[in-house]
Amino acid sequence: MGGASVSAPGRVDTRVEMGGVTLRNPVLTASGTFGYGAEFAPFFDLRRIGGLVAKSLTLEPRSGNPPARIAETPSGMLNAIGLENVGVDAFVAEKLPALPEGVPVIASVFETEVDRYAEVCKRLTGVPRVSGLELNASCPHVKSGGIEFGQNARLLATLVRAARRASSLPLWVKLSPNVTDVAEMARVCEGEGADAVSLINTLQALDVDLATRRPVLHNVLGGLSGPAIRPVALRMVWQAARAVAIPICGIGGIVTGEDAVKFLLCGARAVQVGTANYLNPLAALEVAQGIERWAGEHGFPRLADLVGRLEASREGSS
Amino acid sequence: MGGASVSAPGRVDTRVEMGGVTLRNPVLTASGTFGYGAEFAPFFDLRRIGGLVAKSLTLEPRSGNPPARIAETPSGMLNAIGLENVGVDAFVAEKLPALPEGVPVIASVFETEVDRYAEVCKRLTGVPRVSGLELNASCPHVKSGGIEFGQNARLLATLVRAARRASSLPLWVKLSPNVTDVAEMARVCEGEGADAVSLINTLQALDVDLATRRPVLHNVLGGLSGPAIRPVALRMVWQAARAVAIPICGIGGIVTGEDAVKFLLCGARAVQVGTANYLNPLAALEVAQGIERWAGEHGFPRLADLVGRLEASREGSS
Amino acid sequence: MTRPLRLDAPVVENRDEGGPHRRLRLRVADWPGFEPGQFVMLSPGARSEAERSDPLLPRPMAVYRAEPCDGGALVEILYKVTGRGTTLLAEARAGERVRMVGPLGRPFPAPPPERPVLLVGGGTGIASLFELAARAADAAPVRVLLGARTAADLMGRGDFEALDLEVGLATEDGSAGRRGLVTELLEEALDRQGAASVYACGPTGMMRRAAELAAAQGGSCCHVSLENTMACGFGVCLGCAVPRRPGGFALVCCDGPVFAAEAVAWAGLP
Amino acid sequence: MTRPLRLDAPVVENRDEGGPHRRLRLRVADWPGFEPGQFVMLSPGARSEAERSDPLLPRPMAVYRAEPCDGGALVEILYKVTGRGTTLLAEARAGERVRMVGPLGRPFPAPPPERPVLLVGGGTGIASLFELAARAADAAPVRVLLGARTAADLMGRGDFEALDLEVGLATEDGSAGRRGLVTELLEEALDRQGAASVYACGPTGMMRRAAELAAAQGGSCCHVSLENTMACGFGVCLGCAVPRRPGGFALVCCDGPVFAAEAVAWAGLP
Ligand SMILES: Cc1cc2nc3c(=O)[nH]c(=O)nc-3n(C[C@H](O)[C@H](O)[C@H](O)COP(=O)(O)OP(=O)(O)OC[C@H]3O[C@@H](n4cnc5c(N)ncnc54)[C@H](O)[C@@H]3O)c2cc1C
Ligand SMILES: Cc1cc2nc3c(=O)[nH]c(=O)nc-3n(C[C@H](O)[C@H](O)[C@H](O)COP(=O)(O)OP(=O)(O)OC[C@H]3O[C@@H](n4cnc5c(N)ncnc54)[C@H](O)[C@@H]3O)c2cc1C
Ligand SMILES: Cc1cc2nc3c(=O)[nH]c(=O)nc-3n(C[C@H](O)[C@H](O)[C@H](O)COP(=O)(O)O)c2cc1C
Ligand SMILES: Cc1cc2nc3c(=O)[nH]c(=O)nc-3n(C[C@H](O)[C@H](O)[C@H](O)COP(=O)(O)O)c2cc1C
Ligand code: FES
Ligand code: FES
Repeated sequence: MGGASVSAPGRVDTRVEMGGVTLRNPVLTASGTFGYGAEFAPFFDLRRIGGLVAKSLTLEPRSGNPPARIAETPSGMLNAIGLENVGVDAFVAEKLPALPEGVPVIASVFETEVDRYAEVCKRLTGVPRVSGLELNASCPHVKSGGIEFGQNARLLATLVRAARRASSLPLWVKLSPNVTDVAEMARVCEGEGADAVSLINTLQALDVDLATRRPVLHNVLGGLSGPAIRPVALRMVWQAARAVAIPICGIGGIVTGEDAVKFLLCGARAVQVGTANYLNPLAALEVAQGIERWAGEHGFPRLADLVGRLEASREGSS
Repeated sequence: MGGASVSAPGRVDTRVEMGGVTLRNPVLTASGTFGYGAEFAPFFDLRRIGGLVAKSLTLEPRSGNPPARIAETPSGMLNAIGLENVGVDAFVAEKLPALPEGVPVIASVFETEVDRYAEVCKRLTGVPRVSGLELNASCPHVKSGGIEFGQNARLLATLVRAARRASSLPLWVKLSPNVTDVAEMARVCEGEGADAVSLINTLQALDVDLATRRPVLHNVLGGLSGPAIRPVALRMVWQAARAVAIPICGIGGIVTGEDAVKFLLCGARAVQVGTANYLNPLAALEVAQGIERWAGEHGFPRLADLVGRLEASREGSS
Repeated sequence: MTRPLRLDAPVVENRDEGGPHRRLRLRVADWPGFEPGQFVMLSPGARSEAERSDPLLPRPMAVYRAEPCDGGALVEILYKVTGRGTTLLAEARAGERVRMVGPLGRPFPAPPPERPVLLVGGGTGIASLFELAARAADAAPVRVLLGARTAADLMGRGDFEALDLEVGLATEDGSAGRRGLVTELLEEALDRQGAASVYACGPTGMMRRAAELAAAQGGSCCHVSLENTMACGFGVCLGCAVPRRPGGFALVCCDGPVFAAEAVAWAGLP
Repeated sequence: MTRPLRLDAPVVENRDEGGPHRRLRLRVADWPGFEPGQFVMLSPGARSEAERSDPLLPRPMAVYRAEPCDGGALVEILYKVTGRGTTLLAEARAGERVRMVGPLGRPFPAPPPERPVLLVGGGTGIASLFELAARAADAAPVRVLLGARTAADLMGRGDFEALDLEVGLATEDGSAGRRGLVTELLEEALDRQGAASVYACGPTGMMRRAAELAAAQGGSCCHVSLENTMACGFGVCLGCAVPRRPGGFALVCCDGPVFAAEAVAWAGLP
């Protein structure tokens, strides 16, 4: 039970150093689930979470897929947005200035070719408000780009190498869960100089609308997210954490502080809240508060002491 | 809406020919979720479903993992049973005779080495009550065996070839979802002479018990099943169906007849009901009745006409 | 724009309105007020002590009206039980709490006083028009045209009839008002009155026809309120996009739900 | 063995018994009867018109008692609200339906007449003993020993006291009966009475100690009722396995939940 010495949440040291970025607390918001940030300003002070990862950016603006783009599934949702975004230049010119000072912003990058990826990384480098980059090498619903990079070790290596050369910013790589061996992909990223890996992106999935006998999504295939995928995400984070030394950002189905603590125990140094932001615009803040409360109540004055502390010896684990 | 000409369910032709096995209707029960069949006799007449796939068998009896073996997750469950089974000989001598005549029985086979797999297949061949074999090449929670076979194309080919040589029975191969490219694995099976592929087995996953800070399962890793994984299963069935000509048995999160119809539309000729049997011992029967009702109400006098009929052209799919 | 809230609002009543229709009243402390056409996101079913993640997504529902009530307001939703979420919502009992986020979305623009106002509602779309009707009534001559398959489907009919304005009805089976489509009533009204401010909410075909009729009647303007599946309701998931004219996409939740009819690419709607 | 049913049983009442305890009564047509120690699987919460898949698994609950009632029976469950499933179960209202599968499991063997009977219950385990107490009372001299942390945790105490048999109580805080552990009462009873048929259900430590005491008292026999997470309850998922003595595993749901104490590998229990 871990001596439940109830100490005031305020007494917990929540700071984490995450692949070259220092965060007030380990809770970020996941790319594509938090808009460009300003949309949440009516609900809470963004400076109270660790940081935000913005919607993935491409070189030019992209307009995304026709409807239907989303659908509900058991304890989850499917999406095929098609990576609609304002493009890297508009992000820098219009979106970043709209954010309050003091919120670390990680810019997520997506493109269809290595050199275009590199170009987006270049344009984001040196921009005052950008604290780091997250390469989205794992978009499961766009034919070109993402899926090949994230699912093929050689391609992934090429991509990370190019991005590493293109930018001096802290470089995170977001991994696809649609692979046989996620640990191998994490090793590839570490080998090419990535500062951290984020996982997981959505699981490639499909659902059918029986009324029309068509896929529910116009794009046919989509990405599954939400609580349904949490156990798969925890498994992959645990496997990646045992494979690499660089820090890991855990993502997948996090709704509460307790969910997030599970990711820390499996080896994630920070987490990202995704789908939960839609159901509850205060989700990220409540997750951050929930982690702090849990740590305080269970006698962990420093969150860093929770990272990777899963007791995974077979003996007596039952 | 598919002209909802409400015809009496009785008028639907539900028979399917599934890789050398003829089934009264396309609903089987998934291996490991229906015991050896007799356990369900108090609830319904087993002859009313298409057939059953028995718990995976090994050469010798196996006793499985210590507790905890199962846990609940959002819209799903985790399991690491450890493939406890009575062994192939006891199955033939004790379990088969307990089953009513007229229920097609598919024997599921699992082992840790190719020649042992082959030996189990041999012993089942010629046994009167065994209608076919399903190779479980995809058990995500046993260190030796399953996971390597199902996740490596070369190993899988070796396994299927050996089983094909060892037995003249209809040979189904059950695929692992924990792969980058399930279509490739299906092609491998077809190439080695498999009569059908079944998919999906459970997604490898992990959950944490915060009270103990240990994995919820003694085995640490387990397999995720239930409604949560249905969209992933539908996606993989759709991909496999486009890759091979042999029939496909769709598995994953099926609870209702409507769920099953989605699998048929995605290209499955038959389906298997798994986790739902636990929550509702009448689930398989109700799924069979539900498919028939749906087909009758939507003007499909032959279920065969539903198979693979997903309208997946992008145009107007929204 | 009004600043949205997120709260678990106590159910004051959740009344059966006949057939599949229900009237939900939630007590909302410090309700910021709302504009006609705005909506809230309601999570399906009452919130239990125990978290449940299925069904996962909240459901968009127009704010039907809101009465001030000690400090806050009683926010009223008129809804139809169609699927899982609304079935669960209908099971919520007085005293239980329902999670609400809102008010959200771009409202109907206030009708200019110089032109008569024509409101055209069909199906659940009727609910989006009530507050607009109630407010416009003071400003300009308002005529409300409601259509449905049959009389029982005319959601909120009594409330509109209680307002001091003209109400025209059309049902496909003739069980109330004119036998036929509500757009036929619109056509006649436009012929009679000439240029008008037309506001339509209902089935896509109905709104599209209303837009055509308004366009044909020189000097008229037409606004429609669109529907689409939503995950967030405030512009961050990009899931509710619909094609817009001349090109690109618009988000129903924050560029809409109300759009000028000219901006809608009707053929591409879900 | 009684043939199990699967049905959606109407809730007749779901009463607050104080603290976290609830008493659920379900109307079950053609109830086949049950034996002491058998259980049912109850799906969490009331069944809605709309399917929900979270939480997914049914929960095992002992049949507390069953009164015949026009044709069928009123099946009573005494339960404690501990987590998600039981929280949702506690929200089920009269008239709603709860999915039930059962009766399931191997019952307690009937006590041989020659020996006195000692029932030892703790925590929610008390619920598994009531029917046994009620039936054994006719056959042999029965003494019921109930233990808990504090008086309020003594589930069903009044029902046992209403039976015509001796009831001994122990609470850790002394708020009811002896201050201390119920196994201390057992130890004294065995010293006083000599060989007895001991039946224990409760926390593992308590059952283990009861088994030791019975073993030490020559001529006694001891049966315990174990708990484990279950998915099916009828022997097909193999999820409820516990190590057995001398080796291998036993399924709590169908080899048990009642086991002869000698067959239990105490150290390996979850
Ligand atoms: C801006 C707006 C305002 C609305 N106002 C009202 C109202 O006042 N009264 C009323 O009865 N209905 C209203 N609707 C429609 C209402 O949102 C749907 O009827 C409801 O979401 C159906 O949910 P369900 O789970 O019962 O149906 P299901 O079909 O089970 O829902 C499955 C999924 O599809 C979505 N969905 C299904 N139909 C619609 C739809 N027409 N619009 C948007 N999403 C849909 C659901 O939200 C859910 O995510 C409004 C919709 C929008 C977009
Ligand atoms: C044969 C048997 C008879 C029982 N009889 C009663 C009874 O009469 N009254 C009563 O109050 N309780 C009884 N229990 C315990 C009861 O099953 C658990 O308290 C209940 O499952 C907890 O569910 P939850 O969702 O509230 O808790 P959670 O902790 O949220 O449940 C999570 C998961 O763990 C399982 N679980 C948690 N605790 C237990 C437990 N002690 N035993 C088995 N599974 C557990 C749940 O079923 C669920 O699958 C019995 C258990 C067994 C095995
Ligand atoms: C609607 C939607 C859009 C998303 N867009 C992006 C994106 O642009 N870039 C990206 O890296 N991940 C994107 N994701 C994936 C999330 O960032 C996250 O990895 C995934 O949803 C799993 O986390 P969750 O279960 O908490 O949502 C998106 C997810 C959703 C649901
Ligand atoms: C408890 C449990 C035990 C299982 N045992 C086996 C097994 O022995 N062999 C096998 O091929 N699959 C086994 N499976 C996997 C199921 O057959 C099925 O492929 C999987 O559960 C997905 O289907 P579902 O979501 O309907 O359960 C098991 C699943 C569960 C939940
Ligand atoms: S519903 Fe999320 S952007 Fe509109
Ligand atoms: S609970 Fe499934 S075998 Fe015991």
